[in-house]
Amino acid sequence: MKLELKGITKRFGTLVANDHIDLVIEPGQVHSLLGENGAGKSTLMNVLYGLYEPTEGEILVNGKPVVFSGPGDAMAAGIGMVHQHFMLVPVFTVAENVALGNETTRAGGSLNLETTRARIRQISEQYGFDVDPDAVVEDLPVGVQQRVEIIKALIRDAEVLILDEPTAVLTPRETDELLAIMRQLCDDGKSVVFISHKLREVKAVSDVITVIRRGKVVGDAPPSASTTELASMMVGRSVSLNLQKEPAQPGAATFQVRDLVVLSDTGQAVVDHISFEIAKGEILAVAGVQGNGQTELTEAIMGLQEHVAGSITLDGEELVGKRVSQIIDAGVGFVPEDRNVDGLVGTFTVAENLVLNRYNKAPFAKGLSMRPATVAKNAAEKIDEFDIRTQSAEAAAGTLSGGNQQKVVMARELSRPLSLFIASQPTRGVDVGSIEFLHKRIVAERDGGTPVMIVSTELDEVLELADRIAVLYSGRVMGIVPGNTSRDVLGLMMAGMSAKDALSHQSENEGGAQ
Amino acid sequence: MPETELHPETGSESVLRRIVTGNALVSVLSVLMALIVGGLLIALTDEEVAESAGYFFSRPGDMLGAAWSAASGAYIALFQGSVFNFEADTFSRMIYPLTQTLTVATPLICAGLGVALAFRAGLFNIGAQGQILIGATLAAWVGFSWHLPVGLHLLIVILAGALGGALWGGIAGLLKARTGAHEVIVTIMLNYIAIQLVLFLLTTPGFQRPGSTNPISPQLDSTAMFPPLFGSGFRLHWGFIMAIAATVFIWWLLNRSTVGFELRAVGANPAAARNAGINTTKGYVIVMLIAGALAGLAGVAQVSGTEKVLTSGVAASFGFDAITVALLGRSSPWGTFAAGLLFGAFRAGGVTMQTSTGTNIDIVLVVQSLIVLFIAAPPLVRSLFRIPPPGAFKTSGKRMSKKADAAQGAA
Amino acid sequence: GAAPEEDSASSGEASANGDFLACMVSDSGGFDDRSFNQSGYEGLKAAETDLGIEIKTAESQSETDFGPNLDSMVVQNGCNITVTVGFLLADATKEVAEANPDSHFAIIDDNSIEADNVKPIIYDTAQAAFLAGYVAAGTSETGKVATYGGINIPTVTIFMDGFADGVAYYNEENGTDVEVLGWNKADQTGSFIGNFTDTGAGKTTTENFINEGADIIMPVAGPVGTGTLDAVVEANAGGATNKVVWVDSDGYETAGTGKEYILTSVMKLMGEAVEEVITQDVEGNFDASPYIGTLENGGVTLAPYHDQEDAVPADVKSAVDEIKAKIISGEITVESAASPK
Amino acid sequence: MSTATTLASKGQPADVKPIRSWKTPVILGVLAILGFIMFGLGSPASEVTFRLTDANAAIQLPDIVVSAPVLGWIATVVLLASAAYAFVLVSRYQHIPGWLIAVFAVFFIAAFLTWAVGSARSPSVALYGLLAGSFTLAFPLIFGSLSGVLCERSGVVNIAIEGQLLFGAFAAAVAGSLSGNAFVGLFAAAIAGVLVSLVLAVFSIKYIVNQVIVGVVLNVLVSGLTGFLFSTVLSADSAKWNSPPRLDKIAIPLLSDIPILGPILFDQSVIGYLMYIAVAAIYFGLFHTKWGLRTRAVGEHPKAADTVGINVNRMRFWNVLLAGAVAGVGGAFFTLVSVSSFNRDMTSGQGYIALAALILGRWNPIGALFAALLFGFASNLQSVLSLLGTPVPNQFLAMLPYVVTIFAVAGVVGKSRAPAASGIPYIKS
Ligand SMILES: Nc1ncnc2c1ncn2[C@@H]1O[C@H](COP(=O)(O)OP(=O)(O)OP(=O)(O)O)[C@@H](O)[C@H]1O
Ligand SMILES: Nc1ncnc2c1ncn2[C@@H]1O[C@H](COP(=O)(O)OP(=O)(O)OP(=O)(O)O)[C@@H](O)[C@H]1O
Ligand SMILES: [Mg+2]
Ligand SMILES: [Mg+2]
Repeated sequence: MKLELKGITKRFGTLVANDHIDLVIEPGQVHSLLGENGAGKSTLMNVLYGLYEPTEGEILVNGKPVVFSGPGDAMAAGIGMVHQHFMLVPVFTVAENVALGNETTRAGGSLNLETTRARIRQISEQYGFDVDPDAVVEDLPVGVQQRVEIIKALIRDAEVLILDEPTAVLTPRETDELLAIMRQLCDDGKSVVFISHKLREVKAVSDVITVIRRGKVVGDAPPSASTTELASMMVGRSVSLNLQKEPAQPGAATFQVRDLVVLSDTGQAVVDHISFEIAKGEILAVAGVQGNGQTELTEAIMGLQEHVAGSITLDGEELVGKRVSQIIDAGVGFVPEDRNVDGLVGTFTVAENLVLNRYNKAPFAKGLSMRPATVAKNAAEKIDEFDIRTQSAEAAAGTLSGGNQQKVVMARELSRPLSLFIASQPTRGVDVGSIEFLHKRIVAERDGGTPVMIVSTELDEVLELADRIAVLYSGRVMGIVPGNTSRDVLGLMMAGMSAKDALSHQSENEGGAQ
Repeated sequence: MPETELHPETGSESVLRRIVTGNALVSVLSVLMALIVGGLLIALTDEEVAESAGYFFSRPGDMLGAAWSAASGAYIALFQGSVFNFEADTFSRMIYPLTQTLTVATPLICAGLGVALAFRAGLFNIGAQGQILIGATLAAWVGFSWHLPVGLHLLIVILAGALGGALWGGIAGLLKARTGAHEVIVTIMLNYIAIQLVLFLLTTPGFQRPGSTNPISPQLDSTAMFPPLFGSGFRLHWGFIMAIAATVFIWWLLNRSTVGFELRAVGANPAAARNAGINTTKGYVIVMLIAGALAGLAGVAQVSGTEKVLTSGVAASFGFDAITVALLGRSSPWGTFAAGLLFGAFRAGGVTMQTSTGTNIDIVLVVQSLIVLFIAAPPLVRSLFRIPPPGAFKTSGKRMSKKADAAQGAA
Repeated sequence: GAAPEEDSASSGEASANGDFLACMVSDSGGFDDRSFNQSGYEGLKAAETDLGIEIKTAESQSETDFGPNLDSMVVQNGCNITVTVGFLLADATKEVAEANPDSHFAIIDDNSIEADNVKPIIYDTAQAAFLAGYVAAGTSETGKVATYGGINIPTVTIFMDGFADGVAYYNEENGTDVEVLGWNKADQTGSFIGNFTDTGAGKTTTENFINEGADIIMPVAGPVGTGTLDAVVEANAGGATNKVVWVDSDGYETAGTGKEYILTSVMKLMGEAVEEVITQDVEGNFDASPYIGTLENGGVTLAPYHDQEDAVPADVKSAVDEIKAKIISGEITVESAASPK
Repeated sequence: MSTATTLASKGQPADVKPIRSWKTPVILGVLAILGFIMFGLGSPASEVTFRLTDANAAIQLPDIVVSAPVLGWIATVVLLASAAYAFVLVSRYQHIPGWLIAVFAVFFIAAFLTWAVGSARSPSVALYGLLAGSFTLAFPLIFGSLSGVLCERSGVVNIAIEGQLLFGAFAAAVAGSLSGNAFVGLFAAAIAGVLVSLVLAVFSIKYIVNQVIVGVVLNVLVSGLTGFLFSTVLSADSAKWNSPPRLDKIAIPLLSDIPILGPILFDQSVIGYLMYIAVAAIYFGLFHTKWGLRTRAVGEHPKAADTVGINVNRMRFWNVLLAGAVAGVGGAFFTLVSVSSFNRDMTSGQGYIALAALILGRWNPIGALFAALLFGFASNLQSVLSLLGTPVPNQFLAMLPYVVTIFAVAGVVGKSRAPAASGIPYIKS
């Protein structure tokens, strides 16, 4: 199926998210879209999928103009989409999710999930997915959830599959598997639209790359183009993709985690006898695929987990059993992984969010009374210092773009003397320019003598920031390795191999290749 | 943002547009629409209208005239009973209706604040009714069975009322925090339990008048009562000042205090609040304690101000009206205050409407709820009257900054 | 229809008393409560037609409306006499009466106000209920009779006390052991619905009584009593012979469905009293001495048996007449904690 | 976390504090001690008779006669033992099995009944009547909470159940009276419920007004409107407007002769049978049909439903209307089955209880059914106990249903999970 977009324009109020975009998706090809945050990629795909109505322009399927009044029409036309944020009903089973909107019924009108299950098994087999149709989606790891999304599209006979940043949550190995699946789909004559910020993957899998900047197509690039070329095409200026940082000067190991166990509400050990320490002036990066205990580990340190055993000491003081507020007062700065849910109160103003965990301390409060003037002054300073783009300090934080929301949280946590700094996914959804700035701030915090713990699922970020890397798998530490460990070794460890095995496995492979 | 260059409009134009597209007009039209619908109901069920409808085709004017006079008469009476009685002989009788409105508004405001506060902390407090009752009970008991000096007595009565309400609200908060019990269920159930408890107490001699077995408590000591605000000719009492004070306090609490910051954070995003070191479970208990205490103050206003005795009906339906009052006031303290005044006016005016025109009192409930519906749905009113939406002349950029302005204004 | 002549309609009922304004304020039950508010209201209506006076009424939605309603009546509308229904209005009536010494008031079911311009209208209902209890005990086939109330208040329990005493008297006289379900006079505890609105609860409560063997039930719960009639109609459809003792008015005249099962009614003739008090006032004979409805003055009485005439044994009928005479003569005293003092 | 290991599989260091919740043992303990005081120490020295069948039932069962002290002490021992066992289990980090709770509940209820009836002046009770009354009282609640289930499962909070019931009752009375046909009344009730729903749907879905506000206001509106019409129209000529014909009971042959349950379950009016159909149909519909799958999806994750081509707001709209019809029929129960005329505010807040039953029943039709039955049982128990003449003041007995509900939510149910998008309007960009 050949898909053409002609002169697609999409406006949100005065904002032009897509500006006369032309795009042709040929059958049997992987067509990648590149562009910085807010370039308009997702918007374009939502138009294509019938979720948004284009302000101008038309869509042609096999040369014939079509009008999509909703995703139903797009699906009927053979377009499937896997969204950046999964569109799965968490409490439904896989089969129910797949059947939804595409149900088969028996004579009496009752739902026939059996057909759906059979189809799921069949597709799983065909593409090597390992998906149990009766598993409840919220219990599944993200990687599997993503496959469910792909099954959802395939079961509807999608000829064009749109994948919006599908690799953000996958292990390197899962990513490889996904890329293989994409190729397999193309071999079956389907086409794939692939959106990713990870240039290496884009280069590896694409047939065509289209770069979008500020809503406009800036041009196509061959998969053979270099990463630097692609990056500067995206941003419109040359970017340094590497952070310049001095080697670490580690001091005393003031932060120590000993034999930490965290139980989930159902009694499972989600953090399983973890021990490590971080020295002053050192960055420890915790790598691993999402859902391997990182969240619980950071939350346990912050006193946010209920069932914790073992010991966490900071400057010799035990943190386990302390309240969150005491831990914050002890000088722990924390950037949670999901800023919208955990880091910000969306309806509060930027100024309020900038004092969210210090609202009751001097100089922002006096007794029970808050001091709006100092809160405002603090906001003005931080907005300036961190270059937070907002209408005003009194704008609701929820109206800021993702990157700017992240800067609010970072600004809040980095603007007081810290004895430990923990940041989960510090630059998730942040554009290249801001990443540079935030990374510099993190390194500056380290150089100021604070132990820093970075939790990230992005290997690029881990490799860029880390002095040492701890890899988490299934709640356990697979090993703590130096900051310059190779991507492949880390990938193996993230898939559950111990550091030793991974290293030897790796050298074997290299030996074999030579 | 360079707004000025996007809007090179002259001052008068912008004022006009603001009025045409603004919320004030929509609110006025909402009230108008509700009044029209209510007026139709009044006219339809009026005896004279029905009589003249019988010969509508021979003399249609009669029926239309009758319908008009039934509806307009009722509404004029409503106004006379709630704001200003221009037919009265003396000035004090002229403004008497307004003082009645304020009197009725007092418990509505206090209880409304309780519901609003809970709302801001993410809790749906349907229990104001029970909290008022328990607050009133405790306040009344202290008021008639303790005998204390002037000043101190009233103070203790107020505290007792607040305590009673806080206790009742606190149970719901505690159960929510400790066991996760849904506060909607618990507060509904506590309402029923409260009324049974009061009914029981009123059958015990300790709560009855000497020599009587009627379920009415003795009058509160005069030392336990709110003094009248404008002399004994008016029912308005210092409880209204208490309601104003409560509004100011809640405004301060929500917008200027650290506790309010915590409660709002818990309500808006409990997860982020927890991450910021705020104890959300403690938050639930605290907010329900304060919310209950506010409803308890409504009970105090009833027993120490307006009714002066405890009966099982002392809370009227204030606890349920308080929900609407709070929601109509968008859960902001002054919004609740204003909505309380509006509802007070309806209740006060309804009395006059009924007695002087014979209009059935239930129509007030109908008009009142229609107004709320219309006010709550500006797009409906806009589309009915073909008013352009507020953003029609503006860009979204401007809209965002307006929102920001509003936020600033509210803060 | 044809249009009436322009001016004849309004001048028709003008009469000598056209400038006398009689008013009434209900308690929170409203005037259509098929109970005491309604009885009082009917008296007022009767006064309107019989005396040609003007009337005005105010329904209270809740107890907080009492004061404003009264104030509006007396001060704004200048009522000559205002009748308030129910003891709950006592405080409000007293306050307004003191502030307006030239206006007249009457209050039903309360005797606590001592003022020259307030006439209490109260009833020794227990006397009539005593007779009803006797009839019920004498008519019951199962040896169990029952009563329940709306809310536990004296104006309700006085019926139940009288009823229980009547049954006890029957047992004493005839050496029987008829039981009263739903009310224990000594403890003053028993069955109550908890409100005067939940007719459904009245029905299930009645079914429970029937299940426990009672065949004559006296609901003292205003409109909730219709639930009892409905339960009895249903039970009797299966061949049973349950009966109801109605209260306040003659249920046979007012109740509708199931009236054939009304054994008798404990009547509390409020309408008559209201009309009488208004008449006295119109005639300039208002006095503040309490009106106490008794068997003697006919203020309370037992309604005819109507369709149940044959169900009541003749000796019971004659005994009732004797007892009535004895109560009037004072030979038998019927006592209740709620009796007028 | 499919790969996470469970605690049991590995040795824990001494300082690990695994999860154990003392809530259940504590509650059982408190109840057991209460039982010890009431049923044991406070046992009445009487024989208690439970009558199982009506005198003219087709099949007669003998009465059950138990000695209050004997049963009281047996139950006390069982209760204390179960509570102790629960403590032991929890202290050993073991799960409290369902049967233990069930045994506890059965003994507690049996002992409570025996104690309560035994303490009464006449220690004999018609068990069949107690159950039948519970059932009757639960009827409107069941319809009400089914309405709530339909709305909330599709993402709309329905506070207006009370208004739907009341308007249904009103419409059934008026339409039934005017037409002289009870089925016309029943139909009108459904329409009336739909009308209330229509306002709820239009305002909350189309105009995005806070759903709770609309619900609360609708209740006031319906109360005012029906009260107004009751005073001005219905009371004026109740023979014409307010004397609806009844829906007669239809006994199913044989089934209705089953002792105890037969007359309760199989001698019902049309509305009674409609209730069975409604519970079954809504349960089946929600969990086994295309419509149900979509309804639940729309209530859990509307955006996901939207992306597979389901029109979220249309789905919600029709569900809310359907819910109105269900509640309207429940309202008709008041005036066509229960009693024979409409009365001002005759639903007496049952819509709110239905709301509680819905939550207690965890947004499941069957759960709601049992929650409503529990409530009906508690209500009727208090009615029966007060007529038998227990020493407990009537007002405290009247609290019973509400206290039981609070215990149920706080103790047993705890954190129940509402449909995730319930109460959140869906705004399409
Ligand atoms: N619903 C909306 N309303 C208003 N503006 C929107 C909306 N959705 C997106 N935008 C704006 O449109 C622009 C394009 O957003 P889009 O989500 O398409 O970016 P993107 O290229 O997918 O970015 P990312 O790489 O971060 O996913 C952004 O500036 C965003 O602010
Ligand atoms: N419905 C909306 N109305 C107005 N503005 C919107 C709307 N939805 C999104 N936006 C705007 O779109 C911008 C970007 O939103 P978006 O969530 O796509 O950010 P992002 O940078 O892509 O973040 P992330 O990649 O982390 O999701 C923000 O400025 C936000 O205010
Ligand atoms: Mg984005
Ligand atoms: Mg995107």
